[in-house]
Amino acid sequence: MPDIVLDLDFALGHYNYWMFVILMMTGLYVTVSRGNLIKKIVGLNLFQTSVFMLYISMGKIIGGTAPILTGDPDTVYSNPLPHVLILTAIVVGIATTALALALVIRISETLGTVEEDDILKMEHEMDFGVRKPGGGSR
Amino acid sequence: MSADLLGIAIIDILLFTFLVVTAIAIMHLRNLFAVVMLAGVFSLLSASLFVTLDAVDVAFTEAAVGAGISTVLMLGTLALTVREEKKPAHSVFLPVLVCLVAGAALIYGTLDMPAFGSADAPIHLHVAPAYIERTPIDTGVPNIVTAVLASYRGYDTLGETAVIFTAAIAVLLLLGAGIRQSGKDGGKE
Amino acid sequence: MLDIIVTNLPALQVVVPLVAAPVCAMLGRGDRSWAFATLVSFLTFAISVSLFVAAYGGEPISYEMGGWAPPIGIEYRIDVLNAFVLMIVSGIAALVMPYARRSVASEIPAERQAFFYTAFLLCLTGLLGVTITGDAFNVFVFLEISSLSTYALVASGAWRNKRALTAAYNYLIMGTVGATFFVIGIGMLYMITGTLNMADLAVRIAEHGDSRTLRMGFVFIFIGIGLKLAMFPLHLWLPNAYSFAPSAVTSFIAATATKVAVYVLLRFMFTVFGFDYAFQASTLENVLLPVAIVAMFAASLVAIFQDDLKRMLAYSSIAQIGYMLLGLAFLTHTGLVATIVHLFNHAVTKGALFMVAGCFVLSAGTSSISSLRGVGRDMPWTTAAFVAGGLSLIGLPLTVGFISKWYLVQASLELGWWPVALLIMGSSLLAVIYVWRVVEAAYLQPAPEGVIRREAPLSMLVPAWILVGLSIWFGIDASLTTTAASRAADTLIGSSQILWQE
Amino acid sequence: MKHHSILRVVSKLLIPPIILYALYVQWHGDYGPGGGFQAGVVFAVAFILYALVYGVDEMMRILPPRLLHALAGIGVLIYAGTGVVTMLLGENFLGYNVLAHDPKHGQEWGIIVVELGVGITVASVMMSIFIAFACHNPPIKDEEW
Repeated sequence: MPDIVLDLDFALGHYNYWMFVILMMTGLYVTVSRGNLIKKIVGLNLFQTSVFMLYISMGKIIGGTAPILTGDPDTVYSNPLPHVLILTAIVVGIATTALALALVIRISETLGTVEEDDILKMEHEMDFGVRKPGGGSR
Repeated sequence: MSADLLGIAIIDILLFTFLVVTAIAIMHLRNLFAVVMLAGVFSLLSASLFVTLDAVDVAFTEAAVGAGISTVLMLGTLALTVREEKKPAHSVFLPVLVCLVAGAALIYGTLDMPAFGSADAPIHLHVAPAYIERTPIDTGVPNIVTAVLASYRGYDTLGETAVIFTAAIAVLLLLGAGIRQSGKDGGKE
Repeated sequence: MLDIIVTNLPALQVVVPLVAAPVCAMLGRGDRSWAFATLVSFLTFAISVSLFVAAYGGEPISYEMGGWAPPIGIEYRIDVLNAFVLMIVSGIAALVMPYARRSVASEIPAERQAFFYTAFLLCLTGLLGVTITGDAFNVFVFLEISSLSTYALVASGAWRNKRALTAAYNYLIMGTVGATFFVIGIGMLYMITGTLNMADLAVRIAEHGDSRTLRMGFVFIFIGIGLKLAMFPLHLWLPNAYSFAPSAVTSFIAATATKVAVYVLLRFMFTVFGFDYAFQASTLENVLLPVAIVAMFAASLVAIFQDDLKRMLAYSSIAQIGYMLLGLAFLTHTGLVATIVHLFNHAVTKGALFMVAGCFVLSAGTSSISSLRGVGRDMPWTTAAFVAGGLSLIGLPLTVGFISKWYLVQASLELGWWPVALLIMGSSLLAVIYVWRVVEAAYLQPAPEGVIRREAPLSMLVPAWILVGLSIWFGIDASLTTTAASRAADTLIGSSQILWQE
Repeated sequence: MKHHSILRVVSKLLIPPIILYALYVQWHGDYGPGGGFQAGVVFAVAFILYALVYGVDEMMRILPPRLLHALAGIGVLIYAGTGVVTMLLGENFLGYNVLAHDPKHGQEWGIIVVELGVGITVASVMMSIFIAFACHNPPIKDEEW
């Protein structure tokens, strides 16, 4: 049964990449499919956080410890570089979130809604001066 | 080694199950208040995952930012806007297609990735050991992440500080300088 | 002192606007921060010119941030190509800043102007940082500085038209998804090579050979940058963002942001992945070529039916990006020269045209073509600038547009792809139609009753005419741009060491 | 939340340790997890908690927005300024080696200073953003919550 053993090893070595792919796609799905502007941002956060997990998991060494020097020469340290990159990426993420939320506040103030469908209807009205068939905006 | 790997796998899969449940709940719930709270939970769960993956600095940051500041800002936004999502009206065909294609591409890409946790992956052989060896000699700072962050790749961190500063400038440009306004900030100044 | 400045010029190129940004925010009042930001943009341009002169001579300049040798530290690496792009970006900034004062004063409330100029400087910092760096992750960080500030700048058009807010929001969502895709791609490359330095990545990718992870790394980087550069059909954010942003912002980002994205694409394709990489070559030929041609036609067709001048120019930008990608898809030296030359030519032309549109907005209060009837008599200089820029957009001889098309046609004929050459000429005809619509309205139709439109102020006209002048100057004598482009193409090809079809 | 005396007392007890912890994270980042960014966030959270309990106006009395905006810029200037100083001392941008007599100490100094810059920027930016959000007139009244 060498083949099956090999497959199990392969699966054990890759399962968490697959998990993160599933999470990423959930996040991306929320971002592209939802009409609520706030929920889109939440989806974007999920997507980004899952990418962070992918990065961090590639830096892990089984049996390693956090990359803080212990003084013991035999210690195996996990890779510090992905940690540094993701620290930067988290900061970029929160910066994007803050800006996006500020935009949402302004949109809600000026248009009175944070739903994409309503906004599209209003913009259609602005462009053509008539309501789109199939329901009025608020 | 294999037992080690299995142990990690069990914890990981447990955390992962929670993460997926949270993500699906976020997808389905329409009460935005709950969604924001669950997003905070998601961040906390991912922070614990980071701890199991030896990334303590990242875990700390994710907990402080994802579950802390980001939740506060989201709640602040909800207070100014709405708390209920409308039922989505449009078709989900295209988003599903996009996600399936992107997901399939990612899975395809993972097939040739080095196995998780293996010490002989290229990622652990090139630049990373240099950081681990040189940090005590060059800087005398025990936390390698700090040394890389602030010195070896200090320029990235300057960029990161600039990004945060940009966010502040952007928010101030959009919402005003924070002096309480009497009228609406609708832009007819 | 002088030699300190000279040796640190690569760092100063980015650090000067970066340090200037917080100072600009502290200056407070609009006029002071404008003057300061203008000064800084001139200084930045001076630095990039001296860098270009240094890089034009020969070897690429390498600068080690923090004194750490790459791949341990972050490296700045300047060759002819990115020195050229740096000069385009900072040059456009130095022209847009003087232009911005009057235009911004009419579109942004006074107490927010300091923040506006700060965001502008940050955007410049980000674009320069992306262009100059030799580190893959550093590209992402600076890309996000420029993107975040661009979202804010676009949204600040809300004082004129509230739709700027939703435009900025959509741009933000698509841009962030693009940036995240880019990060995924970088992660995959890092995973199989263990490095982030571009030159080092190239060596290690060549050693590593083809793999599924590498392929998907390429695809994700390609799509991520494609979203940022509004590659058809990922362009959906662009028309609204360009048409609702303040005029000064539109002229700046239309002339620079997409150009920098094209540069990043070139850099990754040639320097990092290398050209013998078969998967990449087949992607270019089978995906990029049709995408580029469809963009040229579809976007031009949509442009014909726009009533808003800025919106029409925005769609034309998507078509022009199609030309740049087309040059890339040829996979030849001539094609590459066409792409790089068009990078410059389109920056100059579109910068000028959007500036003209901003003049119309200031004087007539609108950029709707139907309300610009008869404007040729009221604003002769502005309208004449539009005509000159429009001719360049069409690609008439004696303008830079002709030079780009000449190289594109030549590249397609070299390969014997004569249908493509015909398509290039066909899409130019579409440009004739949409430029003509404006000319017709401006000169041949009577002005509406009782509308007073004054000629735009000199501070706006002069920068626009400088760009128009450049587009004619380099159309008559293209030796500088084409030589630079040709050398840049040589470096790209040299760095990827491949057998060319020629 | 004027009447919640329990909240007021508890937050008064909590806020000083949070600030203390932020300072610890700031200065201890060389040895353990943490650093300027985390410290900045924790510091900001302390004041945000204060604002949530006592009101934003009260917070703005202690930390006027103008001060925060200036500090946000000053943090960036501290970071970039360190790089400029190293350039003037003959090293490359951000080459901390020249900041002290031997390179190792120079690195330590450099890291401490730039982390301080990061901490100042992050804390003041987070607080300014919070204030900008909170000072926007809420269309929903407090009682509706």
